[in-house]
Amino acid sequence: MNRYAFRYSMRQSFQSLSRNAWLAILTSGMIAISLIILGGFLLLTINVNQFIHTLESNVEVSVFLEEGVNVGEVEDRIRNLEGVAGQTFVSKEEGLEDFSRTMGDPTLLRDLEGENNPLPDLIRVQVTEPEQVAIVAETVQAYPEVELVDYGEELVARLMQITSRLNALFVTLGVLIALGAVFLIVNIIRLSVVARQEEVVVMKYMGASNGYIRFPFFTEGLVMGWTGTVAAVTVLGVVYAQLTSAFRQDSLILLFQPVTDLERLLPIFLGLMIMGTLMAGFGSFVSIRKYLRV
Amino acid sequence: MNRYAFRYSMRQSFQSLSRNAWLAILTSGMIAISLIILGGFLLLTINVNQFIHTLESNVEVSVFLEEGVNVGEVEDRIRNLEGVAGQTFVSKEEGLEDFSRTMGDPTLLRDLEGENNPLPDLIRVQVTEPEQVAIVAETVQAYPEVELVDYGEELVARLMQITSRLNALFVTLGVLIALGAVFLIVNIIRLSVVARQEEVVVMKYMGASNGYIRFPFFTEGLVMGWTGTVAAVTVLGVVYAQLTSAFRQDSLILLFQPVTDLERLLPIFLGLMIMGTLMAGFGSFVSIRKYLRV
Amino acid sequence: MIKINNVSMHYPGTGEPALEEMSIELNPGEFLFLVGPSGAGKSTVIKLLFRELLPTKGQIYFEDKDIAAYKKDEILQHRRRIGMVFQDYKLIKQKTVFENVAFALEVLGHSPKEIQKKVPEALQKVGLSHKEKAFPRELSGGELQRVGIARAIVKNPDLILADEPTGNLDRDNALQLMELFEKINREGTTVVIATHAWDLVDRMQKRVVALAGGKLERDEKGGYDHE
Amino acid sequence: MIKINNVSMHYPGTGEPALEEMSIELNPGEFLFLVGPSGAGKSTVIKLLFRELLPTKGQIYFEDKDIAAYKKDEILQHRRRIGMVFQDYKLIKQKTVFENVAFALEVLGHSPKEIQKKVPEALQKVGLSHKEKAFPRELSGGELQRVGIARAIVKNPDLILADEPTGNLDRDNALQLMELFEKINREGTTVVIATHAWDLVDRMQKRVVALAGGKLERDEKGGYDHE
Ligand SMILES: Nc1ncnc2c1ncn2[C@@H]1O[C@H](COP(=O)(O)OP(=O)(O)OP(=O)(O)O)[C@@H](O)[C@H]1O
Ligand SMILES: Nc1ncnc2c1ncn2[C@@H]1O[C@H](COP(=O)(O)OP(=O)(O)OP(=O)(O)O)[C@@H](O)[C@H]1O
Ligand SMILES: [Mg+2]
Ligand SMILES: [Mg+2]
Repeated sequence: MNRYAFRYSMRQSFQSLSRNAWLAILTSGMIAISLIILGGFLLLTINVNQFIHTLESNVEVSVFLEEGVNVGEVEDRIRNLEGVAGQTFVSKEEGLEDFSRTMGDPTLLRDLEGENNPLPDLIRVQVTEPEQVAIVAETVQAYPEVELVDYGEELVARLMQITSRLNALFVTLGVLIALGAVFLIVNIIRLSVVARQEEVVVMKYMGASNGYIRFPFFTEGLVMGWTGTVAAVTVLGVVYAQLTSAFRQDSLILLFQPVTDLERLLPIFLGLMIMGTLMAGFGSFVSIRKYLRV
Repeated sequence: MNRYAFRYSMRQSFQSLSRNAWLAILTSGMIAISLIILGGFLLLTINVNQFIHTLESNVEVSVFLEEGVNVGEVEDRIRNLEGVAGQTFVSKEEGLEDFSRTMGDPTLLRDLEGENNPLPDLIRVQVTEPEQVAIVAETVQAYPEVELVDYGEELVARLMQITSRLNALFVTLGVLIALGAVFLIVNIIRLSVVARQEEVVVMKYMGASNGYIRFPFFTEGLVMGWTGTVAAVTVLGVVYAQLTSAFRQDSLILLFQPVTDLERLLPIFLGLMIMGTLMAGFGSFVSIRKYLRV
Repeated sequence: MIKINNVSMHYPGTGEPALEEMSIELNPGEFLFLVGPSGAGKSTVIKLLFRELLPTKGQIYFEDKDIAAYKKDEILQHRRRIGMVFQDYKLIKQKTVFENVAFALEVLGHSPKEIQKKVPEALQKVGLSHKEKAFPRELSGGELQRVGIARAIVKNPDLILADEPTGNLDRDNALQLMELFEKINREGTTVVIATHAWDLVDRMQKRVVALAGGKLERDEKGGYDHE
Repeated sequence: MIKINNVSMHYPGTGEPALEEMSIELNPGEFLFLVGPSGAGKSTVIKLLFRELLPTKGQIYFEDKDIAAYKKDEILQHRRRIGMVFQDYKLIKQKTVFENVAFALEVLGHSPKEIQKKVPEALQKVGLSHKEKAFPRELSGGELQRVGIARAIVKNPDLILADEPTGNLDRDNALQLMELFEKINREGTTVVIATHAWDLVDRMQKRVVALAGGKLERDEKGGYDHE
């Protein structure tokens, strides 16, 4: 290749795109759809993940205290533990009231108030990560001031198991869908190249090198992939923004807060763009291979 | 058309399929991928639905009884209510024990045993449908034997709202993915027809009617769609069977039981097959339209 | 049979019209050569008669019917009655030689038996019996051209339109095929041939319509040139 | 320049070979006509020389190198030195006439300036200056053929291989183009033309290689027929 090759190649790319406009638009559209499905699934995954995480993090550790201990001291020690998000002190009086209220009658246990109160004081500890529940419980259990620690081991274990299963399921599905999307994109491009095989053969007969022929196809693929990707990311972004704002406006649904931090969304959107663009370019590149053998 | 037309058309279809075998396989494969994504999503949807339903149905109605009433009579009346799945009687003694146990010390409230027990008797009622919770609670509240009914109104309302939102989300996504799949299938077929436009034009010049030309393309589309669909349904079926059996073997995960009744799975699989096949046939049919105008 | 009345053809987006105010009449059973330099408009006339194109001005009557006014079904009927030899062959790539020729008969609804009989006959007439099972990509230029001719004559058409049917044929083959057209013509088929084969035109001494730059230059019985 | 040594070509899946034990030698600056009936093997010879095909037997030497042993890059170099006129034109549908001709120069790395100069010159030589901006689908058969010729000559090749370059051209145009080939030949380019145009072959009195059924029949200076 010489100094004009790049110029001729670029012109060739844009000419082809505009002369095969209908095909190019169709191809971009199909790439966009493939990526929207993949991206939609990824967004769903991180939200389901977040939802389950929220559910799990809601599990509290109940720390029952020995009678007459210095509550503030215990609270200080707990506060300094790793993985503790917060704590609430529930005095034995409040505990009794709570219990009565659940029974439907605040005055139900009036006889037990004051000196007769058999309940211990209680600190409810919230943790940051579900995995911390068992660790925090064990640590606190060892404090001499603590009579007993309780956190529904069974429920946590069950939730953790469901989580890991669901995670495995979503990761598997995600990988499969991603592979499917790659297969679709590469082959959509391949079909669009089939219609132009004669062109490739003629170029080859003119003495054009494989690289010279491939380069315009590659850039065309990149452009179509890029267009489809931008369309996909735009659609996904707008729809997702609508959905999250609809969910968030509703303060009732506290448990289900959609993921909105850019830190987690950006990799998905960027990943889609890079994947769509590269796959389309790569698809063009390999698709003409078999027509180059003349 | 005359009596030989059908025969010629059928032969034409199978000839084209075998002579364009590579294209046909590619097309079927792409249709299969599209349908696997759609079908996978539908299966996910019915399982998420089932999961949430199970969660909701776990909400119990606590019926606190007046002192000294005939428990059996109340139980009988509750049993005959619509939407009641079961009930458990918890005597005041058991209630006290339960409470003590949650506090971490079965002997904690020993003083309150027997005559001093301030707790009422309790019946826990399980319902069949989450929507029944409020209705059952209201009905039972009106019984003279009942002191109070409690079921965590707020939690139920919240769950219901999440459910309806999630349902709306999944239905919307499902519809979008289905539309995407249709778009993909129709256009994949269209691309495969582009490569054969000259053939259509020549047929038209030979005086073949549109129907005569279309029929083989239509049946080819049906066959490719059918092949892709069967592949998709087989893959989905096998993978889903594996997944469900993996989940079910684990008795710990009681809350998350995958959907396995054929009544709900069959429509999905049949729907996919019909959709994939028809869309491919329809795609072929419309794709050659523009080449027929000569 | 055919009346071309003051027909002009102006391809959209081009400067001068490819055909300008041309008028000729053609009786059933006639044998007509269309001659003229490259780009003169010969193929355009053939395509107009085939109703592949519609004239931008003027009318073309086929058996006293304006073919521009044909309904969808009449277009099909029209084309079924015509045996067309395309300048660029227009064979179906995915079909063998036999299948390409057979297709013309299938469209007409002939029985498989008739097809099994007529196709080999036609191929034999153009000297391609040994290439029945070949695909177009496996044929030489002249062989492709002869498949196109076989496909046109196999259905005993009322009218043969042949656009440069001997351009890729050697002298002997070309002469034989010209004689084949003449024989078919003697059996009643009207024949219109656009050609550059001046030697054959001279030899046949038929009616010659000469075009130049889209205009009718000459219309008389005789040879390729005006003398 | 070229030595064809005992070459046979047997297309896979066919009965008889398309070319059988053919041997000829061609010196630089020669002008050769390849003649023979349809299917004789003329295009096969041209394709072998272009290295579009590899012979099943025998060798072809180009400047004393066996072209079957060419490396990838040498194949490109070989084709760049040849101006090929394909029997089926092989123009790029999506490119205009100008672009099709220009492409041959772009591949060689000519500057845009040179291209702007040489392409119109070549088109003018074949009489197609007015069709620069047309797409192949908008051209007549003879015009397509002339674009193919312009593309072959524009790059001043060392060797011209022309397969039936005048099949769709009228007598005057064909003669002009033959004279163009002769002029290019006089300037030093070796020319090989496969053709059925017996009148032109007779007129030019060059070396004629006649094939029949894949076998070399005749190789001598003179006319189309053996006298
Ligand atoms: N589809 C088209 N669009 C634009 N111009 C066209 C089209 N088809 C033909 N032409 C132009 O119309 C003129 C006549 O074309 P036509 O094909 O009728 O010529 P012809 O006499 O058959 O020539 P040849 O002997 O080379 O085949 C030519 O100049 C050609 O470029
Ligand atoms: N790709 C192929 N596969 C099989 N057979 C082929 C192939 N190409 C050519 N042939 C056969 O080889 C023989 C010679 O073909 P070739 O194209 O060389 O003939 P030709 O002399 O150029 O004829 P024409 O004057 O008709 O162009 C023919 O009988 C043809 O059918
Ligand atoms: Mg023409
Ligand atoms: Mg040939």
